[in-house]
Amino acid sequence: MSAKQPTTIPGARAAEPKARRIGVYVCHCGGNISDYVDVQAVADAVRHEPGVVVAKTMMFACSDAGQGEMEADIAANDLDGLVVASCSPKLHVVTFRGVAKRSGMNPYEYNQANIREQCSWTHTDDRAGATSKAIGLVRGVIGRTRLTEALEPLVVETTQKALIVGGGITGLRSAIGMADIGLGVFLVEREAELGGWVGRFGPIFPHERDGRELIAGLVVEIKKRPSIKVFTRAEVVTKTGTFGNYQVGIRVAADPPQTITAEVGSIVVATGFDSYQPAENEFGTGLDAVLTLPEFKDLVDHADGPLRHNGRPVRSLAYIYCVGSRQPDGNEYCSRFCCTATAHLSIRVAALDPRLRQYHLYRDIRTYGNFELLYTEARKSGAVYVKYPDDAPPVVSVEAGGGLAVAVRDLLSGDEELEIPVDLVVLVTGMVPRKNEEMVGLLKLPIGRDGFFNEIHPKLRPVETMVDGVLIAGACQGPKCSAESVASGLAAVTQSASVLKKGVAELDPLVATVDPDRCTWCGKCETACPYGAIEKLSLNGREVATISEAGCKGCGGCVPICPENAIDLRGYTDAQITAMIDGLLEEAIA
Amino acid sequence: MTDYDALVVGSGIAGMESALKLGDMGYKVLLVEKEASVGGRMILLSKVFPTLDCASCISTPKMAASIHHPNVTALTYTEVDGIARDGDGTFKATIRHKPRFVDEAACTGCQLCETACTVAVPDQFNADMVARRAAYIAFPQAVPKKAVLERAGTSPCTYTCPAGIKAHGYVSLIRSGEYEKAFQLVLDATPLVGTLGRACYAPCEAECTRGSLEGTLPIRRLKRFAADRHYAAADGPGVEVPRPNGKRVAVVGSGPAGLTAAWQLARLGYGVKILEAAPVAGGFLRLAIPGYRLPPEVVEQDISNVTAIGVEIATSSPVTDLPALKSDGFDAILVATGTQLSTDLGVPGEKLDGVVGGLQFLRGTKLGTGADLAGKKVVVVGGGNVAMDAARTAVRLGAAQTTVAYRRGRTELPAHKTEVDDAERDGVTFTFQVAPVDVVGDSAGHVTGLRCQRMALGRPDASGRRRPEPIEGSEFVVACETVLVAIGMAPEGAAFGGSIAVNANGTLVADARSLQTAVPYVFAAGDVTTGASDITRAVGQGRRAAHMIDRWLRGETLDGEPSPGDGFEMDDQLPLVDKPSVLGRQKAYGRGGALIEAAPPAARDFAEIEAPLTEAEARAAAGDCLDCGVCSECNECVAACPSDAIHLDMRESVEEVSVGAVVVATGYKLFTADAKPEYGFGRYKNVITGMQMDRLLAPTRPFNTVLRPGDGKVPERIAYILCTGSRDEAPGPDGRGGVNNPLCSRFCCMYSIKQNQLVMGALPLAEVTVHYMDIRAPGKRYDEFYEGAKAMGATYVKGRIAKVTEKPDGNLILRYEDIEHGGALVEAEYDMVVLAIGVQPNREVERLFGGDDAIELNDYHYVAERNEDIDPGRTNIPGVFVAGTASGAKDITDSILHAGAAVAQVAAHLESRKVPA
Amino acid sequence: MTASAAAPVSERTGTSAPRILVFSTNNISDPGIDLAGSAHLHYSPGVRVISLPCTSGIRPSWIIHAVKQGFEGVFIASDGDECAYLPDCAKRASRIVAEAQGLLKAEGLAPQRLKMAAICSVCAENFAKHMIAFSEALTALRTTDAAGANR
Amino acid sequence: MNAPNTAPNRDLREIIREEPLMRSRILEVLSDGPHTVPEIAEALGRPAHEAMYWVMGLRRYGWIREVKEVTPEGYFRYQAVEKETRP
Repeated sequence: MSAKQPTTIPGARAAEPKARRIGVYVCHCGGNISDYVDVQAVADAVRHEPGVVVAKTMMFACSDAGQGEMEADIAANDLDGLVVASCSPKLHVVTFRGVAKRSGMNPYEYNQANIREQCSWTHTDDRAGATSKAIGLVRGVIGRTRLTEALEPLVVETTQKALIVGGGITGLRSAIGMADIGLGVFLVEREAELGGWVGRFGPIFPHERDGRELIAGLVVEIKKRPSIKVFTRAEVVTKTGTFGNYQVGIRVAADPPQTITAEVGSIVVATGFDSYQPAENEFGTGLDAVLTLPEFKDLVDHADGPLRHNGRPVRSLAYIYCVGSRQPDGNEYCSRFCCTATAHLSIRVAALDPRLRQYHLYRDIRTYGNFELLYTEARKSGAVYVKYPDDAPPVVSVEAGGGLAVAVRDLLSGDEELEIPVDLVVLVTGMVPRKNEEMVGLLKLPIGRDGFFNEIHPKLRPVETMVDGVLIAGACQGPKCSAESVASGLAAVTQSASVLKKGVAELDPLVATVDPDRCTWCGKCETACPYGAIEKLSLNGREVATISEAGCKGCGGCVPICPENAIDLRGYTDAQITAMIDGLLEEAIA
Repeated sequence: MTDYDALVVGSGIAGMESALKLGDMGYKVLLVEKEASVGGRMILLSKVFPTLDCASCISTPKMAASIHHPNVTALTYTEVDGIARDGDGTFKATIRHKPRFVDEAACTGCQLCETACTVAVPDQFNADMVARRAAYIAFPQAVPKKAVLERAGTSPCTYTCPAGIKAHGYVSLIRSGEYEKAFQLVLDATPLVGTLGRACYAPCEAECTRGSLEGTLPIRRLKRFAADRHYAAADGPGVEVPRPNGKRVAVVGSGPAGLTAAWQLARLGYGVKILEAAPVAGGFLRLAIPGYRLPPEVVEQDISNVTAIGVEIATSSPVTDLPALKSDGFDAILVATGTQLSTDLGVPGEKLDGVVGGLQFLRGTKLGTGADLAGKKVVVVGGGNVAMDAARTAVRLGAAQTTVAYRRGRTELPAHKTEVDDAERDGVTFTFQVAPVDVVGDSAGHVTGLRCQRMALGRPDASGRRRPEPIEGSEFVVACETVLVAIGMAPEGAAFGGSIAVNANGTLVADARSLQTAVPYVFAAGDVTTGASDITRAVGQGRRAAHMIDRWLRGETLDGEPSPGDGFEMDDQLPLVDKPSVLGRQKAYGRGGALIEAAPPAARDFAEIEAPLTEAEARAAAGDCLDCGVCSECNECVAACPSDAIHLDMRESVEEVSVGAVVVATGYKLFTADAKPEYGFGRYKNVITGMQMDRLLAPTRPFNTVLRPGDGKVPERIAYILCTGSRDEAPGPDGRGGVNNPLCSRFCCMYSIKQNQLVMGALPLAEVTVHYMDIRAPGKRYDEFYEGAKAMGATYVKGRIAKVTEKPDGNLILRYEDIEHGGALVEAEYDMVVLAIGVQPNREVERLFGGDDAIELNDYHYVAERNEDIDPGRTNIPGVFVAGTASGAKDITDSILHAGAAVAQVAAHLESRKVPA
Repeated sequence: MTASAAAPVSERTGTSAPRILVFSTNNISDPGIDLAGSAHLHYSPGVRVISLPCTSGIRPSWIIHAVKQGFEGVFIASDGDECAYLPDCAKRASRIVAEAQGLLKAEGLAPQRLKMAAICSVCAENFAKHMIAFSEALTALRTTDAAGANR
Repeated sequence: MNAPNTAPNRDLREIIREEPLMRSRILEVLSDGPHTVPEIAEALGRPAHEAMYWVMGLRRYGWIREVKEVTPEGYFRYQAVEKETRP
């Protein structure tokens, strides 16, 4: 690295940069700039700046002619720095880096000054002011360019294998997806059997596919693929390494227990969910005829005629929605799948016994998208839907004769108080995050307010976490139905493959670096880095910080944290920013 | 080997995600977007739920990445016309590059073209709430940030003009108040702006699309308006005198063809001399067309354009010896001598005193050497425009009676209808189906009458007109002292002493395309080669002649098979715009200005009859232009572009590429809210759609803040109607139609809640009420977001809205059953109503796959997923996958996940087809 | 938008329009500032921008250096919630601001010389408004702030 | 001359394409100071929603801009941009 002196000590700052040979091109943009900025004056003003060898104006720097002229100048003058003062870098930084590259210059020795969007176009009312500002902007960029270094993209070899934690439908489908793209898979399942929730289900919505059959089909496919190694009754117990190259320890509860070490490039967490377990007495929980949604699904899945519960025929039943979901003092979130799952069960129950009376006590029916068809069908099959107030949930009680009754206010019929005698109450229980403390600690998985794992950005990066290469898929990230979980699992496959498929990853070299001479290892930077890219290193008997070039995202968040000013962000070093600040001002004294 | 591993159709969020991820894996991807920018619909949104982060901030990095990714080739303004399975399991895709008319490499995105453009159209990227221009950059964050010209074809007025004058262009310039620019645009084609503004028969007006509705625009008179404005103020044509190029061209004849050719050649730097046989310049314009139609001063002004740039005009200089002219130092010669000779009647008595050729009669009148017709009876033989001119001139010269004798019927009259009508108004009488037999004279040799024979009309002849056949014994004599013969004109082809070959009808032999004669340095244009036509055709011939002479003198070829772009055609015209599609753009028609009616004829003298348009009339009339071709070809953008990036001669190109797999990411359509007439969208100005509200809330909004579109008021009470176009199978209000969409559109509840929060932030005083069926907030942090909106003060009322009515002040009354409070019928008044419109399938996807390889759709016309439980995104066609909302309504997050799922399977498909090494 | 209503900036303030250093971010706020230019919104040419990956990477020392060298104000155009790097980006930037304001105070400089606001990629008008208001505030500060007399 | 068409439901293309036509008339209306959309509409003799398209189009392309304060009736007023800074 170049200049390293602290900027807080005036005068001691500038280590004299090496003699540079910089070409500066000030673009007219056909008048878009030159109508408001005296571009010739700008070129003249910077001509004698230290390091500037060529300074000229161009009608269109981005034109073939303009690029050709630059390439010729670079060759003729052996330039090692290039500055174009033109439009926003967003439009042409790639263009001019290309010019640099074609001319044998390092692309990172190119810098752009934005004198159009951020100068001529905002100061159309002030030619003198705009010109003076443009000179400052160009000087600033020249100052920065004097301190650039030739950088090459970081090339990291990656392990073309993935670890998938969780053998439910998400993990199984993901494993096949990985294998089919050519990535090896270690699939780890805590239970003895693969399949998770879906593996215990009969038909599931919306396509009436039998859950057990779906899982069985996937397991067959997995067995066909030798690149998938399955470990049941197994857990991930250790993890080391960095982006693209992790070493994980998998403990298998065999006899004797054994631990396998696997090299993987990415880790997909697909550990699923737990069903909300109502507290004793919550809506009659504990009573014989009060079932949770999974319990009721099991009952329906195993029925081959009119429903019977504990040997007694069920002639009427009530579903109470949002049990454990959308609760101000409990789980505030909506569990997403339960409205549709219940409509689906209701249809199946009606098919088993058209005379069975079904009451759906709900707040909002959330059969979103095509699932609306199931809601419509459920109503057509005779189910009665009763909307209860958010603040007045139904009350389950035992009648004198031992039967159940549900008291509810019906908003849809003028807030009428209803007392519905039923044979069975189904609590439409939602999803809750599964307890996985050890793994959370091991993988440093971020947890959201709702207790589910948190993605880094719901739209930009919905399956990625703050930890590079550690991905989340399926219901462990938040409530999802089966098909949605599979989709997110495949999205995690895609995300893994986008990094691992080529076997090497090219990374932007504009990352943070530590000056070990200054570092005193206080550990603040390690805490500040959410990517876990900073670690302690023992160097010549001293403890200093080291930043993984592969792990660093180049945000610079650690730079101001360091009390010793030992960290710099490449391309935005302390010396470069200081030089820019000085350059931006110099026009005042020029 | 395929050209690309994968083709991604559509660059919305799902398309971009698919392309980028496949590119990251190392596959070569072709991303095709039909609009001018990548980004789809998300980039147009304000903020996005439930995090309220800015849609643009999330989209723009992805958009930039799509364009710059080394493995992704992104084509914008390009359509996939078809995808067909190839024998080996790959696909052939037909890719059509629509012309942007802007060189993407040269365009700097500065928008000067947009500022200069004279055509305003609804901005689809702002949900039609504000205008954009025909030259435009899609939206401020467009990637690539390059302009595009919307051109639907050449407008019929411009297309039909034989002179190639950009009629639509000058109309749109006048509409913008740019009268001088309008004049200059015409001047670019011909110096005869004032002349054509009066004497052109305006074929443009016959083709005007508005003409098929309420009546044509007065296109010709608009040209006259521009000319009058120019001549009233300006000194000279206002064009730069070109630098001489050292070559000289002689133009024989100073009629419209000769003057136009001279003008064009002189502007290219040629030294031009016009040789005119008559004592005055102008040919037909000065010596035939009567002054009440075309005042001589106007012709003078037009001719002065030509002389102002250095063209020399020698009058009284007949030319007969072309080789001699050549040896005088002219590098080329253009013969444009027009038609000088009146066709003889060919009947006995034709030599009697009082029988005059129509042309000679008009010429004599113009030169003041004509006959005195005061008190005389005149018969004009013929039915063409010269006959009308002669008859009306005779009236003005004081003839006691003027009769036009024509051998066919009224409907067969070749004269322009307005001329016939005007002649009748002037007092000319017509006698039809008569033919002259002989001219009767007295002993002194003076005409006393014309013997005629009645004719019957037989079967149509080759010209389609019914052939007149004489009726035996029907002869009669029309008493008269003068017979004006106007039955035809012919060129004096033999005048050049046989140096140029002559056709049987007297016209010179010249190549119809190059206008070159057998003598290479001699070109011939106008009526002398075509036979009698009209001024505007002659102008067109003059332009063509100049163009060809220039080509010849620069050594360029003049032969070869005609083909587009061969440099022969002067005007970069697109094909004629499709009129039905022009009419289909609008639901209703109603011009803003008043129809300009022709003024009744003035006094019977030679003063100009037609009144000029007032400025207000001209502006209003121009405002009625339908902009058929969208772009008016006014050339303002070309002049404004600092980087010469605009090329009107660009044309679409089609290529075929082979691809290994296809991702269909064609997205959805929004429900068309006027299909729910009971809510009044389209009729009630303050009823808007959810998409429109999103635009109003976005920082790049069409208005300065959230305002009522009806009158610009800041709304205080805003209602949302959820499920507009979704979960709705009820028949329409008249028992027919209806929405017929049983599906939930999935994201309308959420975007409404988002807007509720944003509106309350933007307008702290506004009350927001949402009329809903079920609030569907099923997703991570969605329900919490809903609770947040309630906490901020938004009110949610369950129940479907039966009807919206509008009050005179623009407020809206919503009528609904208040089911949560006893079901009473309630009315509530709001400033503004937002319809939370849902999605509809984008059925354009069906077009992509044809024949046996049709892509399977589900019952609701979304792309069907064969095995959604296990293989989301897989379609019925192996190797074809669907990503995002093309397979059904999804929010952004689910679209991205769905794209990820599709991509994993695309990669698996591509890998499975790899031959093991 | 309101600046254009007034006289040209240089005319209004001579060559002494307050110089303002703006720190923007490559992906979010710098595009917003570009958009202000594309829309030809006006603000003082004293405003000069340095774009960084993320505002969490600004060293307080840069701010002090800028003010000492002649910038009358420093404006941080922060990403807010849109930052793709750091979920707590806004919080971090606030801490940097607090620290830098402390340093300014210690140097006898008005802490109002440092301002921060979230500017998103379409916040063009918002940015122009901030620059106009900040220019005015800094001009006013010249008469009240003793440190202003230094230059 | 027929009266200008002020039908309430003219197609928006008809209205929008008149923006260049209305530009000088609206600038004339604004020559005596800022006005609201309903005021501009009245001066033009055209419906307010049509004026809204024109005013917003002119605003978009830099001919006019809004005044900061809203009238008590809840309308912004729009003023002409000085000649020098127009497109």
